[in-house]
Amino acid sequence: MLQISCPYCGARAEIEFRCGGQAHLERPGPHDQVSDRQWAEYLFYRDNPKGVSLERWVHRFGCRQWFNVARSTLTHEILAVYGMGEQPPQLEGTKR
Amino acid sequence: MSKLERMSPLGRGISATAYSSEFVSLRQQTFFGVAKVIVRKSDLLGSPELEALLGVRAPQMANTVVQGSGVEIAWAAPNQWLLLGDEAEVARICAAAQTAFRDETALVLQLTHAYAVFQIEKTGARDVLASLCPLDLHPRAFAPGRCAQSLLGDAGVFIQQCNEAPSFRLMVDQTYAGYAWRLLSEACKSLSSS
Amino acid sequence: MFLQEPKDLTRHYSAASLLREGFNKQKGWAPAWRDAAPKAEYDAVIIGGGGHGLATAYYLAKEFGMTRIAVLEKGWIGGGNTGRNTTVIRSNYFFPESAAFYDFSLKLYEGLTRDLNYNIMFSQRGMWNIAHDRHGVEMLHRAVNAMLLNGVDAELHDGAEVKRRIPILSDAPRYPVMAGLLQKRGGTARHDAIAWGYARAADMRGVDIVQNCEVTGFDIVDGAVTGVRTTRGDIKTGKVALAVAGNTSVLAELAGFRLPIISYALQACVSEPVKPVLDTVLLSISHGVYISQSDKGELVIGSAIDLYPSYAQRGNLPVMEHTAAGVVDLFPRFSRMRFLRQWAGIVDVMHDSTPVVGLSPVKGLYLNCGWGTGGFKAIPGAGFCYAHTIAKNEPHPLTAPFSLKRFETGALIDEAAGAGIAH
Amino acid sequence: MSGFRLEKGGRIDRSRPLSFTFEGVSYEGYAGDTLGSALMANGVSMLGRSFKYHRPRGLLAAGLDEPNAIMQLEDGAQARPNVKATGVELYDGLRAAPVNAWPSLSFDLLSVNSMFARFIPAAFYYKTFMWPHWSLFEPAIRRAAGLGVSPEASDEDIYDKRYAACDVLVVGGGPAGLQAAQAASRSGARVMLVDHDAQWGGSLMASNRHVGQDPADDWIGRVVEELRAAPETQLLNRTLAFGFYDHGLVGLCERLTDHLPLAERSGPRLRFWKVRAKSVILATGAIERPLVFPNNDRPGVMLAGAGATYAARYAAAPGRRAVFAVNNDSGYESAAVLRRLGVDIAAIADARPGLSAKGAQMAASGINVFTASTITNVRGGKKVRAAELHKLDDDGQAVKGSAALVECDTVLTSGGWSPVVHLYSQAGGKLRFDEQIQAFVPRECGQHVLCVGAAGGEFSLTQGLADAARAGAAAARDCGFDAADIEPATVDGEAFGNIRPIWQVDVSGLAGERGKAWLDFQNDVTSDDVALAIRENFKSVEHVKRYTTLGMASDQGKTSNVNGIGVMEGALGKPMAQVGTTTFRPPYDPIEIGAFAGRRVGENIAPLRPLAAEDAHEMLGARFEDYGGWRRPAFYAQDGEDEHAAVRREALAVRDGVGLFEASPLGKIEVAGADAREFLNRFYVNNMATLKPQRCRYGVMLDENGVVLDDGVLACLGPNRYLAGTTSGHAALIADNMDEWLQCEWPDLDVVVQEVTTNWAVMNVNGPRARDLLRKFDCSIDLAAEAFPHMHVREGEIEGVACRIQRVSFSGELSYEVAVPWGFGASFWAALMDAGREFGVSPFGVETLMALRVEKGFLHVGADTDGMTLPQDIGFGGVISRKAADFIGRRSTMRPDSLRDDRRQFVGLECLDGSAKPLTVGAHVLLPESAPPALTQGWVTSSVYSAALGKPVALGMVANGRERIGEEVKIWDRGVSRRARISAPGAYDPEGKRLHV
Ligand SMILES: Cc1cc2nc3c(=O)[nH]c(=O)nc-3n(C[C@H](O)[C@H](O)[C@H](O)COP(=O)(O)OP(=O)(O)OC[C@H]3O[C@@H](n4cnc5c(N)ncnc54)[C@H](O)[C@@H]3O)c2cc1C
Ligand SMILES: NC(=O)c1ccc[n+]([C@@H]2O[C@H](COP(=O)([O-])OP(=O)(O)OC[C@H]3O[C@@H](n4cnc5c(N)ncnc54)[C@H](O)[C@@H]3O)[C@@H](O)[C@H]2O)c1
Ligand SMILES: Cc1cc2nc3c(=O)[nH]c(=O)nc-3n(C[C@H](O)[C@H](O)[C@H](O)COP(=O)(O)O)c2cc1C
Ligand SMILES: [Zn+2]
Repeated sequence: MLQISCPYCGARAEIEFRCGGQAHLERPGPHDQVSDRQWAEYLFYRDNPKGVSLERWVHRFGCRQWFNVARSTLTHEILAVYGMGEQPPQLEGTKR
Repeated sequence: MSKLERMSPLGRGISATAYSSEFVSLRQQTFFGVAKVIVRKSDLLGSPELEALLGVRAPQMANTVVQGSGVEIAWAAPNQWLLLGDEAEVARICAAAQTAFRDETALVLQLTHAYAVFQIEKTGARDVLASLCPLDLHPRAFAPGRCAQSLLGDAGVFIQQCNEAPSFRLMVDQTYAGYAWRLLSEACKSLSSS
Repeated sequence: MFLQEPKDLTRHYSAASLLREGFNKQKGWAPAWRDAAPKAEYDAVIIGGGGHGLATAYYLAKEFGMTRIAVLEKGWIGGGNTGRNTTVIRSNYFFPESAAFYDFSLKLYEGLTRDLNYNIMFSQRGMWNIAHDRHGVEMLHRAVNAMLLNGVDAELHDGAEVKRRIPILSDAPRYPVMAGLLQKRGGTARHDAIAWGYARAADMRGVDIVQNCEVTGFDIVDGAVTGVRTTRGDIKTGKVALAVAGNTSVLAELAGFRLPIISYALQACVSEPVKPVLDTVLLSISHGVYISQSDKGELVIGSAIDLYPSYAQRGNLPVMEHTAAGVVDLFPRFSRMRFLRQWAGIVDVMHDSTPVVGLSPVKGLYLNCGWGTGGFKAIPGAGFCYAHTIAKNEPHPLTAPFSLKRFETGALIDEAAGAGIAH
Repeated sequence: MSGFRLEKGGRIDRSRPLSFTFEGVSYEGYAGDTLGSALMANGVSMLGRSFKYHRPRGLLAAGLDEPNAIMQLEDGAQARPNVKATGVELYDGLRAAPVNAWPSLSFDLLSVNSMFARFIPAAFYYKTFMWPHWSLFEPAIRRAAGLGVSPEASDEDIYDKRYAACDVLVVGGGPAGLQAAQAASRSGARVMLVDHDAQWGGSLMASNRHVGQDPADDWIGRVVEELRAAPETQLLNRTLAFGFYDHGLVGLCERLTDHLPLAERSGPRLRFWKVRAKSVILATGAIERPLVFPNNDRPGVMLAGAGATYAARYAAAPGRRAVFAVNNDSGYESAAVLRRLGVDIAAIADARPGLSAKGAQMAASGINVFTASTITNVRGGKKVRAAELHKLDDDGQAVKGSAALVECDTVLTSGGWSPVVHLYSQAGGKLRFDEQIQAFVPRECGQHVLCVGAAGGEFSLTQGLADAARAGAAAARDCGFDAADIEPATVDGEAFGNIRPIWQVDVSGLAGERGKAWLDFQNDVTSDDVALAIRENFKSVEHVKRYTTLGMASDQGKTSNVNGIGVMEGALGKPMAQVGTTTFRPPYDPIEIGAFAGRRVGENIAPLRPLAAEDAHEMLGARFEDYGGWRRPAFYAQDGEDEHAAVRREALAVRDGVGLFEASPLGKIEVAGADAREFLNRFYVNNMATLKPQRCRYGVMLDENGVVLDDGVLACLGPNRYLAGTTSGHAALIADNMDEWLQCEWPDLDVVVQEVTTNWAVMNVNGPRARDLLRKFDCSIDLAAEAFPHMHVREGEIEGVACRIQRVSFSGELSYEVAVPWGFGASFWAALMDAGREFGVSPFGVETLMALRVEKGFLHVGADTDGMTLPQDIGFGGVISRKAADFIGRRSTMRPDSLRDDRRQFVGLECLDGSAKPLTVGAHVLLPESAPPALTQGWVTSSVYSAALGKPVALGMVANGRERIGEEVKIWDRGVSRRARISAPGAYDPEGKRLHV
């Protein structure tokens, strides 16, 4: 069971949280100018890295706030926690 | 036609609403006032109106509670607070806050009816909570004046430590009152038997 | 040269060969497959020595006459999900596309032991999918009719009948058993035997099975693949077929594209072995649990995925706690049985829980992925169709609907939506 | 083995005799015994039969590494299959039986398997049973397999759980663990020390050692006392650390009552701990390896250390005359223990060429020590009679003609020790092979974990204690405590020679058949099996495991895995370091499924939420069911009515008079702010930009994939204030979604959101007399038709209590949804029933609600729709095309597949066969002529008998259905066909006249 540091509440057990998937997705728009391909990329295509994954989590049973996490999908180690809308920190092995 | 009557969340099915042993005591606290204040802009929280209403500045430190005039104010999330205390007092403050924030993006909601409130105390209280809740409630990690939202079994819970005894206040959605009561009272019993 | 015909007496398995070797101190058994070293060039290279990769190689050789081929496995064959799954085989799918494909696969399974001359212990002990509320029962009705219309065997029984047939089910569960959908032809098979049986049969047809050989890159010229780089040297080839399950995104990235896949850890566990107590397979969607008893006596329990991306191949506690609660609710007597071992596999999940078997954005590079939590039952069928795809450079009609295009057109084949089962 | 009880000594309490039975025979033991030691003391040498060959087996080990002595304990609700006799504390009245033997241990029919052993090598089943068909063989194979029997009764025990956090968790209460805990504890850090044993001291309990000046026992007692007194230190005995998970989480299982007589047990049986430790110290010791030689599985052949443990700790001697076969010095220590306690040491065969210091001591004291020698066979079947010893040449081969036959009744072997690195490895720790001790030892780990003592590969106790003391203090310092280094205890008389690895005694040079040599005793895996696997190209350690089942038994190869790797080294010609280990997985020792489930059993699995007026519903005869986690009346049965009759009556009551329905679970979300309107307009398919205060509008919400997620009524309570209604099961989900979109996608929108579902109880007053009924209440809201029209919302007071009323209807009748603060719900319901008596008010349940809405053709999300349904499929195409703005999921409704005109669409289905029986929900729609296998046209999604119309009505999703209204189709349900016609949904009052009254 992971231990995740909510930026507001501090370190808490994984079961209080929910993972919302890849972070920093940009919603394409306006809707009538988005190609099927672009839309599919946004909806379904994912980096799915083996290594550092940037993802968003919500403190579902806590303060209900969303935030970003840089986490290794290999070791599950959490390398950074940062706010919604913030840029990811420079980490080794991070894409983009 | 008669006036409508109030019923507490543990109104049915649960024969006892209090448990007490040498190590731990547990009871339901009925008719306890709860309200939530949500503001959009953080500068509202420092507004003189709010402070005047509450008699104190709403806590800015996450997971802390301050004593206001008549009510306690607990941090719930950034720009969100719970007002806890006497029902009438909570209602009065709510009404005033609603007026004060009429032109703001804010919600001031009485949620008294949405919660079931329990009080658990004595030396075994932490162990009982630890059997259901992943929070670290050790005195070094948690203390009077602290609060947190977490899980009690599979239900969300608001926990506040009221004093050193220790005494904790627990609030769950009232539709989980029976569930929480069952879990808590069973855990209390297990504590005494092992 | 290796033997082309499986009937060769020195390699044919039977009671007689066991008897012979019994007297021979077991000294006469040939290797089940050769320990091949990679050659410099192949007609086709299959990446991934799981059931899918090995079956594909077998059918390529057997059905499509391609024998200058290799299966490259980074570790040991069958060490991926094929060797760590709960072995449930069924074709109780909702959509005609899925049903046609999975039933084809099931039929291949029915003849596989003989086809491979390897006892895969396919045990058609029936597969139950049970419902616990009105809506669940309605969904089972919808599913049973879909199966029958798709030409697949299916029976629907009420809760009392389910309980009569599986008497050890709880008398008073939190989730009452209100109905059960039974596919009698469903069942389990020995997971390892699938990998080893296909490996042996493919090897006998000349396929090189290369272990400890990790693919680390692709040579791509003008959008077409010309070779792969491996930890055991570069290999030239015009056809490269991915069959790497949870690692598909990693290889796709090496080839320069992304996929609509998320990799998750799916957990499973076994209990200590006991004498026969459960002679069917039972799935409860509400509990997120499926359970059967292996021939060796363990309860084999399938659990859920940890809901965050992972390549750690390691299970977590919260999911196991939920799974255990489901097991105990269904079978209160199993509460005192003990978990012996808990593990996980990395599954490649697509949004609609339907796979992709077909072409990729790179010419000569083929995709077999997205099986998520349910690709074991698909091994023979997908092996066959994938071999067809590789040999002919176009999808087999049975897997043609399972293309990447659907994520753009929206023509998802969403089994979770159709039958309530997400695999 | 001819074990017996020693006259004195041991940590047993001779004043507390306990009686127990094994295979129906009564025996006596003492408090402090394990079942294993008590059986040994009673001279019971055969405790089980092996899995495959049904060979007779006795004790091999004294702890959780035991592979042979597998027992079925008790029966009924107390039954416990497959427990290790060595891990069971004896209690009075214990009843044990062997497993896998029939009809009895001494005469086991399946022991014939052992005669066929040569024909059933490893994995033989893959090579046969193919003809005619596996199914003919499988039942017999299954019956032969398996160990104990699954309990037959439901488990009645309680399983407790506990979360804990600490600074330093020390696993293992042997000398190293005690020392580490002491060092950490003195700093004031929060320390937990756990051991699965009932007693503290680990291997020290069975040694001759002194720690410092004191006998080991005194030292243990002192440290334990100090730890007990430390306020922030917690000691848990009978507690197994079973798994090491992510981020310092260690799973523990504490046995609370298993050691008590059945009648004295109360309270929880086990406690399942989830401990989050900042730092973990593993002091889990090491496991001794047996020597691998022909017939090494005979009852009476044991691990040397185990033999010493039985004698020293339990005063149970494994025999009167022992032969030792060792390849390292630890065996001498064991021999010394046994000798001191009166066991005759017939000979010690030491594989090493020269005498070590310890060996020399032994020899000097008159014991026969054979150097460069080992054991090559055991004589005797169910008991050991003699050991055959041979000289070994330099290559480790037994030398022909060098035989010595030594009579004995027990053989004790030591093939070296393997550190217990299981938890370390589970934590992600990497191992390396240590040549010095010939074992895998910890190398590095990403988590905060350290192995000390034997677990760290340090077999010198002096050194181990020093390391432990340092590690304990360092761990505390890592957690921010000011920990002083403590002076570790020291131990005298330690001398360590080398170890000569002989992974398998090579008897190939000797004459005659000797039989197999066992690696994995429980799964009957021999060294020949490993060799065969490798010959067949199963060369990876993982392949060998799976092909031979080595290490897959209920002991998980604790005594066999490393020996197996050693045998592989020989067969592969590849060093053990490169062979590597198989993966260590939780649990370290099997854990009850019930312990994982904990209190999540019965009604606690998924708590059912009650309605506000639950008592009243109950009294009215409600049949409750679980609807999305809410306990709601399906209908109210009067005078033995069945569901059909009840629903019919209730529905008619609503159509003709007035009905009352508790709708409290309806989701309620308050949305406020300057941008609330804009936000909601992006959230709903419908145009919400034009919704005016005091008005309501029905709306549909999608996910980004365009799928209909939920529907409900949005009420505008005032400028910038809205109340969003959701379906009962979806309130939390939609509130979560709103939060997510606001925080992640549209943080600039000036909006706040709060779910308030359970603050308000909702009573739905439904039917033509609804207004008349409500008018009997003192209400501040004008209910007149003109003042309060359909699809409007009002806030006010009723009987002096705050209320919110919405005029919305799922029945097509005049209807008011009245919300009052939840606590008043029950009383309000009662008052409504009271006031409604004169109008013949009838309560109605969810199934009646469904019937009413089906008659009206109203969609029910989740029943009529599924995970594929797009808004245009349910008739929202027009709404979309009239709306300019983007909304969640909009782009998905524009994909090519979304625009297909043969998509399944929401329609009515009218039965044509004149039968009153409703269509089956889940029946499929076919073309009239088609028969299976056939392409489905869709399916029935909702279906009821309409009392108001006097016929069945149904809804469904049908391919291109809207274009096909009027067309006849076949409704097919498991072979039975019925005729039906596609119609517009909504057979009752299609014009909606009854609404606007
Ligand atoms: C716990 C669990 C339970 C399951 N239960 C069921 C079930 O009951 N029924 C069912 O039908 N399905 C089930 N599944 C799913 C099923 O196991 C998989 O879908 C199926 O086994 C996939 O087979 P595969 O051959 O594609 O992949 P794998 O067997 O995973 O093989 C892929 C191989 O590719 C290799 N590889 C990866 N990267 C490289 C590289 N770069 N170079 C070379 N080789 C590489 C891997 O080492 C691996 O051996 C379950 C899965 C899990 C994890
Ligand atoms: N001479 C040799 O070759 C040799 C080899 C090995 C060990 N030894 C001796 O053995 C002793 C080792 O002492 P130590 O303290 O390291 O080990 P130990 O064996 O004394 O103690 C280990 C303790 O850990 C407990 N334990 C193991 N796994 C556990 C788990 N998962 N959960 C809970 N408890 C668990 C055991 O019950 C035991 O009490 C020393 O005296 C050493 O000299 C000698
Ligand atoms: C169907 C099935 C049955 C299994 N039975 C056993 C078993 O009896 N004993 C055992 O130790 N492991 C058993 N396992 C688990 C394997 O030991 C192993 O954990 C799993 O294949 C994953 O591999 P890994 O743990 O090496 O990563 C079984 C696995 C499967 C898929
Ligand atoms: Zn938080």
